[in-house]
Amino acid sequence: MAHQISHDQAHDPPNVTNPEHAEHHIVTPVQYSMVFGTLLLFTGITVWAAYVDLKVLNPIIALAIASFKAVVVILFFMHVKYQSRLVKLTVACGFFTFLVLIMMTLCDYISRSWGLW
Amino acid sequence: MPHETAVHEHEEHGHVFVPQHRHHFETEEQQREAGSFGMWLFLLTEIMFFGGLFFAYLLFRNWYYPAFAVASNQLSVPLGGANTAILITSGFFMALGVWAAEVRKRNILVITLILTTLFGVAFLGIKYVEYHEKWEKHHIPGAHFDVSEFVNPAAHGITDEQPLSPDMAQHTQIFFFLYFAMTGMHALHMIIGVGLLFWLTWRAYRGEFSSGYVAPIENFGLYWHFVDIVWLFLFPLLYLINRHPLH
Amino acid sequence: MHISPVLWQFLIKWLHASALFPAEASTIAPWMDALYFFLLLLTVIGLVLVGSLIFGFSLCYRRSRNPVATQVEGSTLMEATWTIIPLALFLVCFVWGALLYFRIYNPPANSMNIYIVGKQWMWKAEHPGGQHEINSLHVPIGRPIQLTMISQDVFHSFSIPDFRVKREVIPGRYTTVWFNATDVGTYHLYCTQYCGTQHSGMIGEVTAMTPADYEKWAQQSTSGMSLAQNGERLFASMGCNACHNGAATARGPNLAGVYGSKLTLTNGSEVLVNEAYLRDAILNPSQHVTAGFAPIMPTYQGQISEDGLIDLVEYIKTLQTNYRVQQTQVTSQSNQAAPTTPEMVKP
Amino acid sequence: MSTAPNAISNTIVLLPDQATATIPKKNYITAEHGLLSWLLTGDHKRIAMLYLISITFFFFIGGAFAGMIRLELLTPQPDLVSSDTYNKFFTMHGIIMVFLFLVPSVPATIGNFLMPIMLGARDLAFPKINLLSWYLYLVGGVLTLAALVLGGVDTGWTFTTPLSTHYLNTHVITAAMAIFVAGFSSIFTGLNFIVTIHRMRAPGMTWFRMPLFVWSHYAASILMVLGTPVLAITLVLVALERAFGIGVFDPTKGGDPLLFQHLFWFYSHPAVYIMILPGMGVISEVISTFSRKRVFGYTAVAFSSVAIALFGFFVWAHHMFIMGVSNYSALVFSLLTMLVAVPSAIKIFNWAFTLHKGSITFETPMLYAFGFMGLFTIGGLTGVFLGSLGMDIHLTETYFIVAHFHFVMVGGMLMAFLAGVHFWWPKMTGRMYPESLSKLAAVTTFIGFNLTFLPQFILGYLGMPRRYHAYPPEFQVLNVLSTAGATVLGIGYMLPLLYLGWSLKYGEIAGNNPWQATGLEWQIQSPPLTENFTEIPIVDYEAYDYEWLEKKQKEQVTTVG
Repeated sequence: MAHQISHDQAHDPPNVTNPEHAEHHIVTPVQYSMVFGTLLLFTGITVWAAYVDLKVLNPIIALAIASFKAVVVILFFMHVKYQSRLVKLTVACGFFTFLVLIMMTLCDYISRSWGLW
Repeated sequence: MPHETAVHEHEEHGHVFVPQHRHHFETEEQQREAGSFGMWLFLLTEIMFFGGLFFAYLLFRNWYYPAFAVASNQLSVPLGGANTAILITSGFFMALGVWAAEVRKRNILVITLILTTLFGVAFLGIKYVEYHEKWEKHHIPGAHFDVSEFVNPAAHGITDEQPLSPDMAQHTQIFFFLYFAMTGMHALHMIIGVGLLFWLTWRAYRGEFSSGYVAPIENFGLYWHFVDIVWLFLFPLLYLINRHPLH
Repeated sequence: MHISPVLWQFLIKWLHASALFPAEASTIAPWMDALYFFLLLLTVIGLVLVGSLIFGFSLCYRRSRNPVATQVEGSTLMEATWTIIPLALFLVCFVWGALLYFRIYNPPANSMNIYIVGKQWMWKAEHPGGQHEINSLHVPIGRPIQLTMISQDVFHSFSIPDFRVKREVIPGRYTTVWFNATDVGTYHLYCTQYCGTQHSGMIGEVTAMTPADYEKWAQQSTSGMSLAQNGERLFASMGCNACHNGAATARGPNLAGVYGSKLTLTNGSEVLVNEAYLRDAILNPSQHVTAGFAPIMPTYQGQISEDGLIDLVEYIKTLQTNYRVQQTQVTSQSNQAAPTTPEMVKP
Repeated sequence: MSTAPNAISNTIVLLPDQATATIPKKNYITAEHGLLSWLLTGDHKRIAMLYLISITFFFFIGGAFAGMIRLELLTPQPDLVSSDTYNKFFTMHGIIMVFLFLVPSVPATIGNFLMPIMLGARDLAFPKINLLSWYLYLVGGVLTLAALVLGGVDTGWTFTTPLSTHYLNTHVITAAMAIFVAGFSSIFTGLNFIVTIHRMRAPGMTWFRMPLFVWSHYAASILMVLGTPVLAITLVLVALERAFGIGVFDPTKGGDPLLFQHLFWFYSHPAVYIMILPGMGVISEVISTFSRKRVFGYTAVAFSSVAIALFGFFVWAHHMFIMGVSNYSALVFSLLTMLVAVPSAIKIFNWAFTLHKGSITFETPMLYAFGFMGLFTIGGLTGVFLGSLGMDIHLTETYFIVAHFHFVMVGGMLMAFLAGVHFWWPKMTGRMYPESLSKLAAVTTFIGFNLTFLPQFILGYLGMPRRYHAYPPEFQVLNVLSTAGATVLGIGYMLPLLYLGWSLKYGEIAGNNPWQATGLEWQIQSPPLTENFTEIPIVDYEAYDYEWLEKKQKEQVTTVG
């Protein structure tokens, strides 16, 4: 039952061979500047879009732009693009739980108006 | 003995043994990855922390849309927009700071950290101006909350706003409560962040982060960017509910 | 019930006599008890199973009998067994429970409506005929009774264990529950949601009477004014009739026959007018503006008690013609209820 | 090393020769001296001991309130204390037991002590944050005591709005702050565990070689990290609403009291899994050790922990079935509730079948574990009553609920906690507890517990509402039984406090591995060194591999011989 592990395999203190590890990556200032420009641009767009009457699309567009900006910040400023699967999964997990909170609670509020059954 | 010896062979992995290395980590790499993962987990709790507020916002915005739209129009888009730009800029300098630490440039690191702090303080300053205006207009929820401006906008010199019925006007208080709760919670995170920035700047000035030990800068960067992200959502949700004419 | 009725009655009566089981005094109670005994059986079987596994294995494989353990990895087949069988049983419980839930929380159409107002720390019951009771409730047996309940302050919960019904009484919204009492007698009535200092004093008695007795009781204890009559007076004194008078030029919609109809609101949505809608429309009028009308109605939040609201709702429910509304309008002051900001309600 | 016993005995306890044995001179207790060396320590074992002392303190305070509640309920009349006082009693009992005892009980004490050792690490990933978490716990505890001393709180531990926000004049904000702070203590513990499990495992310690104790803590930690902040923000809103009279939860101001319920239970339902999952981890270790057999269906037990953590987030509205949630969502939440019951059933059966073909001995931890299995089965199955929509109408808010969650929390968690404390006591202190006295305590606890809480099921079905200061006289007999049981239970809990204290000085020297268990923690000296391992082990065997242990011991004997 006891597995024999060779020394090389066994001695992997930083867990280099496991999927939780990612090589360290340095993002350059040029990349940061591009991200910075994008963020400013989309801030302008979101303000502009708010002044145009798009009916139901207004909040959707505002949220879509905000989410896009958030994703850009997460991927580049926060280096998630270059991180291990573990960190990516962690971020996804946070937003998933947040969605669970919102969706499951909304399912109560929305269906209340459907009547008493 | 059944256990073989795990030898510390740091050179083998090409890592420098920095003085900040803690005894219970095998390698500096392990310590750094643990730190950044821990920071991410902390940010998860922050997501859920703001999540409760965002849900309350979502619910009441749907229930009392007219009140939310009118109350939101009381906020200043130029100030809010400027603050968004300021915060993004602050985040940009923070990101540059992380880069400066990675490439071990002490002076650039110190300058970017100072700029980060400056823009953060500027954000808080503008926030203060906005809060002060709300105070003067009696838009702080509580005993002194005043809805007259929403019931009778014309009397307050507001011509482009439809009057709200008294019961709906009362619900602007919920908007302002959520506004203060969400931006206040955000500002609190900013204040904590600025405090930490002072400390980090001091340490950076002493050259602590110019020899490959970047974890504190990197992790603080994560925190600072997270605070940015919260604002990226707060701005459209609070300031830009309905800026086009209602009719 | 497929269990022998005689046996069932014996079991229930015996348990009840030894104060181990509540009386079955409503039509829903036997259904609830059936599910209860099923779940109880499930628990006993589960417990006996786990218990005998532990005891059996402990005896057979104790160290003095079985000094060397045989290592076993596990077995997918067995894992599947004790995943699927409990799951199936739990799903049975789910379906059974759901059916019962909808039975208890969906009143039959022909039920008699009694209003319940909960406040710290008493229950007020208001019968349609104008009988008011505090901490007691008189009901006739043999006909479905619907309780429309609301709280004036905090969460309460209205529970009659012998009828196996309970529902939270919450502030700001009507909740309903119904029962059909089967046996004459008096039964406990509890507030089961913690509501402050005198929580355990918020109790009362439900008296189930024969329909004839109930009639007699109703006649003796009426205040002389039915809820609708009270409502009519309130309607005039609050000045509602100034706008809601049914005239062609009226500023408010015509209320005659509005109960039970479908209204189209200014925002285009269609709503069914029921008690909850009427109450909401009085308190938050601007969210319930009927299509074709201006949002000019002031809010009455903080100005009418829940009892007053019940009177108004009952009145509007019974309103079939505007004749009397227009009669009273001539004699009452119509500017009595000016829009004001409701003050904070804090004790 | 003493020689192997010739005759098969009824015990697996293998102690060193008491005449010559000593506690290792160098260990985490003797490493440094003085109070400051404890208060400023970064050593997870010392922090665990600090936690153990403080949660024991709060347990007995919470227990004292339970005692006073039961004493008041001895008679139907409200005669011992006033209603307000009674309400403060059960509120304090709830707040202390939930937030200051049950949530941190196993993870912060036993978990803190063992997590790094079981993974083959020198310490948790963030020792300073670990210490910070203990201080936060203390601040939370002190604030709770402050609320108590200043005049008490009478909201119930559930803080139901608008009662807590607009209708009470007690120290609600202080209590809310206490829970807020204690919540962050729990977040930091969870965070530390997750990072440690991901990042600090010894070479060769793959996910499926981890003991089930670690798996269950991993699942509980996820719940702590993701659930607790929602409670924190909810309490902030309650405090703000109370302080400024704003109406987010107040219907007269356009708020919604059910919003509070949703947010509160979004944490507080997963919280019950935070409480029970670590206990389940203890049971896995104990059952395996005393039946000398690997846990039946290791993978199933491991994944059922994760499944509980996952499903735990989807069922919170089952606390609100009668509160006016929509019927449709009640249906959804009831269905999901039935699903979350399955992983618990899986665990119970796997433990039961671990005994099959084992070589079972009956030391105290095992007795507690058997108690856990029986009581948790009842607690779990009565949970199905409450998850079943129609049945819930009659049973919720009665003593049935009280009995149900005490079966899970006290019958389950507290039994598991005591099993764990006894099981790892020799490792933590280097000394054995007195066996026969502790067996007596285990049996006393079991009997007392059943006497206390079984009558409450009957009371519940009779309709006796919970949190009642006075009750109709026909319920007295069952209440008297319950109070009598509580007395026995109280003795059952006092006993371990006494003899464990005694054993610190007079207990037999335990040696490294008195239970002959396989876990990494048993392969090092007891009490362990500050750095746990002189050299980081390389793990080349699976958890619960008794054959590996046997081989190892034979090698040692031959080496010594």
